[in-house]
Amino acid sequence: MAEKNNPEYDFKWCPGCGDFGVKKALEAAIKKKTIETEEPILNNVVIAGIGCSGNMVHLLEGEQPYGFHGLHGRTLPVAMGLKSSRPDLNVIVVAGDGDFLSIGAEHIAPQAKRNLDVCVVIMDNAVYGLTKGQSSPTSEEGMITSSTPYGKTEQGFDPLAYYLSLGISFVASGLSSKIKDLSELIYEGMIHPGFSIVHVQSPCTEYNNTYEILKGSPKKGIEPLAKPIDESHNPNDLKQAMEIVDTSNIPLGILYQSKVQPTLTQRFEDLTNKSKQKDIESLLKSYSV
Amino acid sequence: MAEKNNPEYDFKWCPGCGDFGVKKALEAAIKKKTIETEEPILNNVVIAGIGCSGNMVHLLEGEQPYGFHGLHGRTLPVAMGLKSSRPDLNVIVVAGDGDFLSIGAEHIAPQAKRNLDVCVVIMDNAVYGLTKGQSSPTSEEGMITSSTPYGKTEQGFDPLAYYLSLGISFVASGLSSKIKDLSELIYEGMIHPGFSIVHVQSPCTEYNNTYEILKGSPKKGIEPLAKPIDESHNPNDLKQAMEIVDTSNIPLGILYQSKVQPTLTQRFEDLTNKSKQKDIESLLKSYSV
Amino acid sequence: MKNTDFVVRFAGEGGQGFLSAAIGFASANTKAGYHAQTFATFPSQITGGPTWMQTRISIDPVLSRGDEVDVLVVFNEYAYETHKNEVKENGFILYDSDQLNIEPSEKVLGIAFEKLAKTTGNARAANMVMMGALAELVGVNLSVLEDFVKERWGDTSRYGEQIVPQNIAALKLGSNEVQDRGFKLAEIEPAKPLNTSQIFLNGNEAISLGAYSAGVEFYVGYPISPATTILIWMEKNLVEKNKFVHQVSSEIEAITAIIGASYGGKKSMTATAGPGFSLMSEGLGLAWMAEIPIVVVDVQRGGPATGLPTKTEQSDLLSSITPAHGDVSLPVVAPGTVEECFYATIEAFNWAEKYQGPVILLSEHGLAERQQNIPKPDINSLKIENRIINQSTDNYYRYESQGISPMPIPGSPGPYVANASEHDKMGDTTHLPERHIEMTERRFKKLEILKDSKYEYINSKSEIILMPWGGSKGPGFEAFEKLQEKNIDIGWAYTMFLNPLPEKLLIELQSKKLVIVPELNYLGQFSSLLRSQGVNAKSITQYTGLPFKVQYLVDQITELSSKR
Amino acid sequence: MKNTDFVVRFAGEGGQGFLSAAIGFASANTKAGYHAQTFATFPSQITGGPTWMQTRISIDPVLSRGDEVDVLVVFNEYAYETHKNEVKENGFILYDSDQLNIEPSEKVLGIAFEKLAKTTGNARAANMVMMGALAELVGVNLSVLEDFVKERWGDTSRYGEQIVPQNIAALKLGSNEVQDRGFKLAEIEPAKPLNTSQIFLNGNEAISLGAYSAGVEFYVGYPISPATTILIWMEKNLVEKNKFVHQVSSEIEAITAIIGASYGGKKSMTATAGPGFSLMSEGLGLAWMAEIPIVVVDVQRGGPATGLPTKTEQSDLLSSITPAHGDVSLPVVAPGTVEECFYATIEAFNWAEKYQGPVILLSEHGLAERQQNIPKPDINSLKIENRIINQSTDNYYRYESQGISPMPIPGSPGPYVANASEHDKMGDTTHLPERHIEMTERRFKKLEILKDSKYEYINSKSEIILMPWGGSKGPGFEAFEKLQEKNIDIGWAYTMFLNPLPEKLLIELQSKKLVIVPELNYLGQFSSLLRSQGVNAKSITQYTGLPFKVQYLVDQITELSSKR
Ligand SMILES: Cc1ncc(C[n+]2csc(CCOP(=O)(O)OP(=O)(O)O)c2C)c(N)n1
Ligand SMILES: Cc1ncc(C[n+]2csc(CCOP(=O)(O)OP(=O)(O)O)c2C)c(N)n1
Ligand code: SF4
Ligand code: SF4
Ligand SMILES: [Mg+2]
Ligand SMILES: [Mg+2]
Repeated sequence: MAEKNNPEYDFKWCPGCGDFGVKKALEAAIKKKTIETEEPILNNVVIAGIGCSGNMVHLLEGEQPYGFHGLHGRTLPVAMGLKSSRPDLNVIVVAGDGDFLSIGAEHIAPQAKRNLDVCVVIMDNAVYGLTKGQSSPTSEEGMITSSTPYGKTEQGFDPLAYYLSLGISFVASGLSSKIKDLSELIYEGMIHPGFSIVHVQSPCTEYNNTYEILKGSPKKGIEPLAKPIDESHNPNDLKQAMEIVDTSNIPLGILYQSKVQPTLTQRFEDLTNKSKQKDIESLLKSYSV
Repeated sequence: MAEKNNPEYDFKWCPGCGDFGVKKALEAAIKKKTIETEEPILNNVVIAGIGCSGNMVHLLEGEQPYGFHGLHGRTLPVAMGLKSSRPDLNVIVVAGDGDFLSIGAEHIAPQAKRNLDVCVVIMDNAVYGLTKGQSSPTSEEGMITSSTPYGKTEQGFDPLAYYLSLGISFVASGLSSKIKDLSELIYEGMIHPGFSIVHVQSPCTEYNNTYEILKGSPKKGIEPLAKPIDESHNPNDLKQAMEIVDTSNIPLGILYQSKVQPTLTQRFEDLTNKSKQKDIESLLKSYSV
Repeated sequence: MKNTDFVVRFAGEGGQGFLSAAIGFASANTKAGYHAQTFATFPSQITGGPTWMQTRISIDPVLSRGDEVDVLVVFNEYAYETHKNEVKENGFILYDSDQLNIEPSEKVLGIAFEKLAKTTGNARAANMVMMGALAELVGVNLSVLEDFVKERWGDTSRYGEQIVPQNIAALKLGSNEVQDRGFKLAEIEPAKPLNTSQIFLNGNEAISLGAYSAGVEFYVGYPISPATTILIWMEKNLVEKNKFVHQVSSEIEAITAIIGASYGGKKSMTATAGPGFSLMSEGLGLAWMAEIPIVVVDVQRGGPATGLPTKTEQSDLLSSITPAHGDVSLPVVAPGTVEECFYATIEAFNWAEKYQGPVILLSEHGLAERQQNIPKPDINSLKIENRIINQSTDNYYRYESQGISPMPIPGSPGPYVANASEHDKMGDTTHLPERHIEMTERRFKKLEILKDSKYEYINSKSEIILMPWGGSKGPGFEAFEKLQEKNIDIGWAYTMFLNPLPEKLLIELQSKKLVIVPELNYLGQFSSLLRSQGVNAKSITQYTGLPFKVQYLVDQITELSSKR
Repeated sequence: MKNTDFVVRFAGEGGQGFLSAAIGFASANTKAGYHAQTFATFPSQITGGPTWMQTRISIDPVLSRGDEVDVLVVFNEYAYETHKNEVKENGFILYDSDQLNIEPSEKVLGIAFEKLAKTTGNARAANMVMMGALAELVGVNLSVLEDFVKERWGDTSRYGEQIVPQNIAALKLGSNEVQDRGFKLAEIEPAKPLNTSQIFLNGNEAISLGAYSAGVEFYVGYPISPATTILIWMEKNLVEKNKFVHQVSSEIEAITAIIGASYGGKKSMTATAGPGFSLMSEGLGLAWMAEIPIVVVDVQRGGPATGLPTKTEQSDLLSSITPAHGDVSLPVVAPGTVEECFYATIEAFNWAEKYQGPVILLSEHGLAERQQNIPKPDINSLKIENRIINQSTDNYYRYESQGISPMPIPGSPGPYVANASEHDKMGDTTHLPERHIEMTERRFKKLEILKDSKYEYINSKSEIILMPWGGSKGPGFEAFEKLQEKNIDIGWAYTMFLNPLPEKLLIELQSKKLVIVPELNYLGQFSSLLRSQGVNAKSITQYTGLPFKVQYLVDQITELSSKR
């Protein structure tokens, strides 16, 4: 199966959906990586969440990587099992804000503390797309959705600040319509040795169309909410990264990157050096009567 | 059942366990609250996690509050259901570091964003006591436990920094051996209108005895790791609180308190003002053919 | 000869707006005293994609979606190709000649809906042209639709003066077009007088209204198809003093939160579908163990795991009875019709409060997405059970008696620990063997009081009994009627109460030669359950994601019963 | 007359150190060629609390813990009061007169263990005094214990010169004390020669070794009694190149992580107990749906929900077969002895890799905490199944065939999507009815290849068959032997393979008048499963948190079989 051609697959994104841009960026990043590393595309695995965004794994065009489309909220544990046992693979997670930050939220901190070497691409539309428009953790307080007809009664969740507070070793923020920039961020995340998250604003044209707010409209005098991070920013400086997140609305670019923390794979290799090589006969022998 | 007298209950904490101190502090705090508010003890509900710590709910002496001892990691959702539907009750959660920060970690952020008005008391011994000594999220990297015989391969998790980053509206830190201070912190947490966490260092004498490190030993020239927060600290200042957590080892006292955020109960009351009072006849009528 | 019953199928692309027309057509007919049921299958994508909906209209209550199509209305090429073969021999195909072109024939009729509508001055009346044409085709009096239009858009302050006359004109244009070209199925018989007023709704709305009637006070849930609309209903309507509703962060939070609320004395419910239901396993065990009344709605969808979110199936039965480790046997109520969705929800609450534990309401995608007219429930005649609350102040022990014991409520006398571990009379943990025996028996004995539930039992003398469950009731009963017409000796048994089964019915079934169970799953889950209880049962299974067709059942039952 | 079998029970307070003595005593006897089994029940608290352990020694393989106690050794008042009535009529009570005082009698003997030990210069040899006394009481040659001491502490560079002579002196002191006072049960017959070397271990160690032998490459888990020791074993021993082990944050992470690893080509396993198992429901459905081989060990404990963490039960059977929503029927292997724990684990891996899906290994607290000698497995004779991996490079489709198809592994040819939603041959989501039919049947057809498993079948002509499962095998077989001695006409059937059952055995059972199933649960879970498959089965249930006693089974079986 080189190229994909599947008449039975029956999901399509709505016209204008931000996920189209993310798809192009991801395809380009994977392609770049396979070219630079001269590794086959078969070394790539895309692990998808459940949501409109997760359908990415079926929609990728061109030569196909491996894919995993499992349960709502469980991309990270699957990635953890796969990458820790197969460090040779390039493991990419794609998921939505609901999948990653609501039902799947428990899985983020553990990977941060282990520095699992996978690259996560979040398509944040601040809404549950696939279930037709309920509020998500990143929806703002007061937002009207089908599940919050009188306005959302929770504070909005700030994912970038959260990632930084967990010490995740690569944190970037992107916008789905800036495909080239985004592709670069994803590529950087993939080659970063450790846990990397590229959090993408990917508007849902059907239930929460934020294009205008994000990109701004000179015509209507609307300032863009999403703006590139100042070039002077030093991504190795966590404090500075936190300040940017605090003060700017939606900063675009690499917020933070640390290469000092060992990856989970490296940590486990250290253990194997400390333990003796085992074999079944000697193990059995230790139970001899 | 005024006083408790139960010959069939068969759990005891080990001699010297930190949880004894937390128990005394909690008993005193509940007592103080019932006296100050002139409410009966029956208005108090203690919701316990699974762990040595969770046995608190059976070990409380004197006049008994209501109790709930459910599943490992699920104290907060139970508390959420109870408090949101019964705002008149005083709801207290008691749990261990494993229960609260590992399997139950997903439930913290949602309550923070809703500002659920319950008081959480965490007994942190940086180990799984009840299952006999495995590593927990707060165990330090490299720590040797039964499940990490060659040393823990994850970074230790900093709970105080985590709580602050989520904007939890009351965050305090205590030590199980300082019963009076601790009791005061718990009392303050209980009367705080919103989500409050009192995170207690409560050493496990059996699997991770940290008394000496925490309290220090002048004889051996060991500086105490746990020290009271400077009196000059302004608990309404989140930035300052974060700095304390960053720089001091284990600060004792109230780190942060904010009373501006409305509680979940207040938020829901706002909704009821926005919506029309319903009745079954008018609801049925809207489906008439 | 006049018609008594017909089926119209509408097929096109999602977003073309014909779905509301299909529902409107059904609704209009119910206003005229006919019975209607819609059936839809949606693609998983959000906008667009091949969609179709079918409306069955009858002078009698409608039991199933209808096996064959009398009139097919198509809005694009793909729809025509996909559905054309399902039209009856003497049926018609009506197509939107604005959108596609089909070789005309005496069976096939094209009308330019929008073009004609424009002549009324309102292009958006295209649906009305279509409905007018349809009315003429199937022999429904145009006044039925005219009345509908007048009621729907009659509020001139809101809709203006134009809409009603424009729409009525459009209806006539469509109707005339058909008349001119001489197409006609048959006149439909006049509607029979109804002695109760009707409401028109889907299964999830009926469940929501049932919960409201039962007095639900606390609802939290997490979105999941096809249960999401219950959450949305509650978010809109449960916002009242002393009630609470919230979208929570996961199904695990949902199940444990409703347990917390019920422990606090509130009637509590959540609704979910398969994947969410599986996540609730541990919580369901907690409610069973600590004896906390809750209602959990599982609106079944297709397949294991993420499965088939937009298809129907009845494959969660076994896992809903023993969803968790340990000795548990959860009460399960499964409605078979939209009307039963309402009553089953009330029964589920009654059961939960009576036996003090979790009850599963097992609905289906096929019920949730079906619109149907049902008699408006008489609220005053409902029997609502409320929790027995402890009033005693001295030395009351929650778990002392062997049997139902009053529940203490926080704030009132009788403090105890609700405990997921094995416990003694006051709820404290204990490991004594005698206590585990006593408490296990206590938990199971409580199920006894649920065994006197209602059931249907027809032709009870027959040695072969047909016994579908859940949404297969409708096609099952239609098949049963057909078999009776053919004088095949077969009985009918049915109950919404699947666990525990009504005791008398179970004893009856145990004496039968064969109990035939049509069910939408692979394993034959209900028949296996019956066999484990000493009944010689055999399933007719189907696992297509779609409901049974009546003729298929008739054939299968005939074969099975003749083998014996 | 000589003895062939005796039971010693040790009872006192946790932390008193007699548990290691009890295990040492068992272990010493196995070194001398006897068979031994220990049985323990622990309090839930961490240190202290009433604890007891029982050791049964026999010249033949030990099948159960032993109904009655020959010698009771007590270390405190409470232990004496609690256990004294379980001592056989002609048995003895040995007590530590350093700790308590009992009215002396011809049945009761007090020895000051520590005081005597001190005279050897080593107060910590108190346990040796006790063991010496015990040896004399039960008629075990003292040399058995002396050899044990020499081996255990013989390494003088590590333990010094003194320990061995001190301990041997202590043994003699104890032995002499008993001899002097004229207490004696009976001499035990000499051990029978064994033709395989033995190992001495508990069920969880056997499972761990089994997994290692089967080639486990990936293990993650979350601590939970009584499965934790498997995690601890793996953390110690699976730390090797190309393997991976980690304690993860929850059972939900564990189940999905092993699925990820297995998708990557690694043999993967996790172990848990009831509450953790319930949390794995959704993940198990995923492995079934996407056809990913994994082994999940459920070491059953007592009760639903948090239940009885330190007691045994067999009550997770039903929920382990259908743990999740939708049509699933998970293969279940349940070992009945410590030896079978080893082989069942290998079979579970073999099944998982062969049929490409999740397999549940259903063990029990009673097996996990039991120490026992078993023949050392012959590693070379094991049959290990490995996954069939796709090698084909062109247009290979993972889910095309109806049957077992080679699995592509990431990095190698044949990319596909492992999909929890219903899918087509390449793993992409689809909602087509024909695909749901095809894939559902594919998933179930794979179970066919698991139906030729091994089983035991004795006295197969009898109309009544005794068929326990899991850890009830031991007491069950002992009861069976007793019934045979009494010439009661009864057959024996047993298999570790509970789902699917060996086909031939099932056909046999279906033809029997009655199949009697002793099982440790309330519902009678296995008999209900058998009935659902057309077998007339009836359970003997027990739900005390403790294993069966043999005599209880003999009585119950006699009654049940005579009723017929
Ligand atoms: C356990 C479980 N609960 C709920 C669902 C239903 N569900 C499917 S997608 C989704 C949310 C999708 O939102 P998001 O992750 O933001 O993705 P988007 O569709 O917006 O891209 C939900 C709740 C499910 N599949 N599984
Ligand atoms: C779902 C589930 N998984 C695992 C367990 C086993 N378990 C009981 S207590 C515990 C950890 C206790 O650690 P902690 O919360 O730190 O409490 P402590 O005993 O240290 O006070 C675990 C893993 C359980 N009861 N339920
Ligand atoms: S619903 Fe929103 S997120 Fe989903 S495909 Fe449509 S636009 Fe994209
Ligand atoms: S094991 Fe540790 S935490 Fe548990 S009771 Fe003992 S000292 Fe306390
Ligand atoms: Mg989203
Ligand atoms: Mg702890």
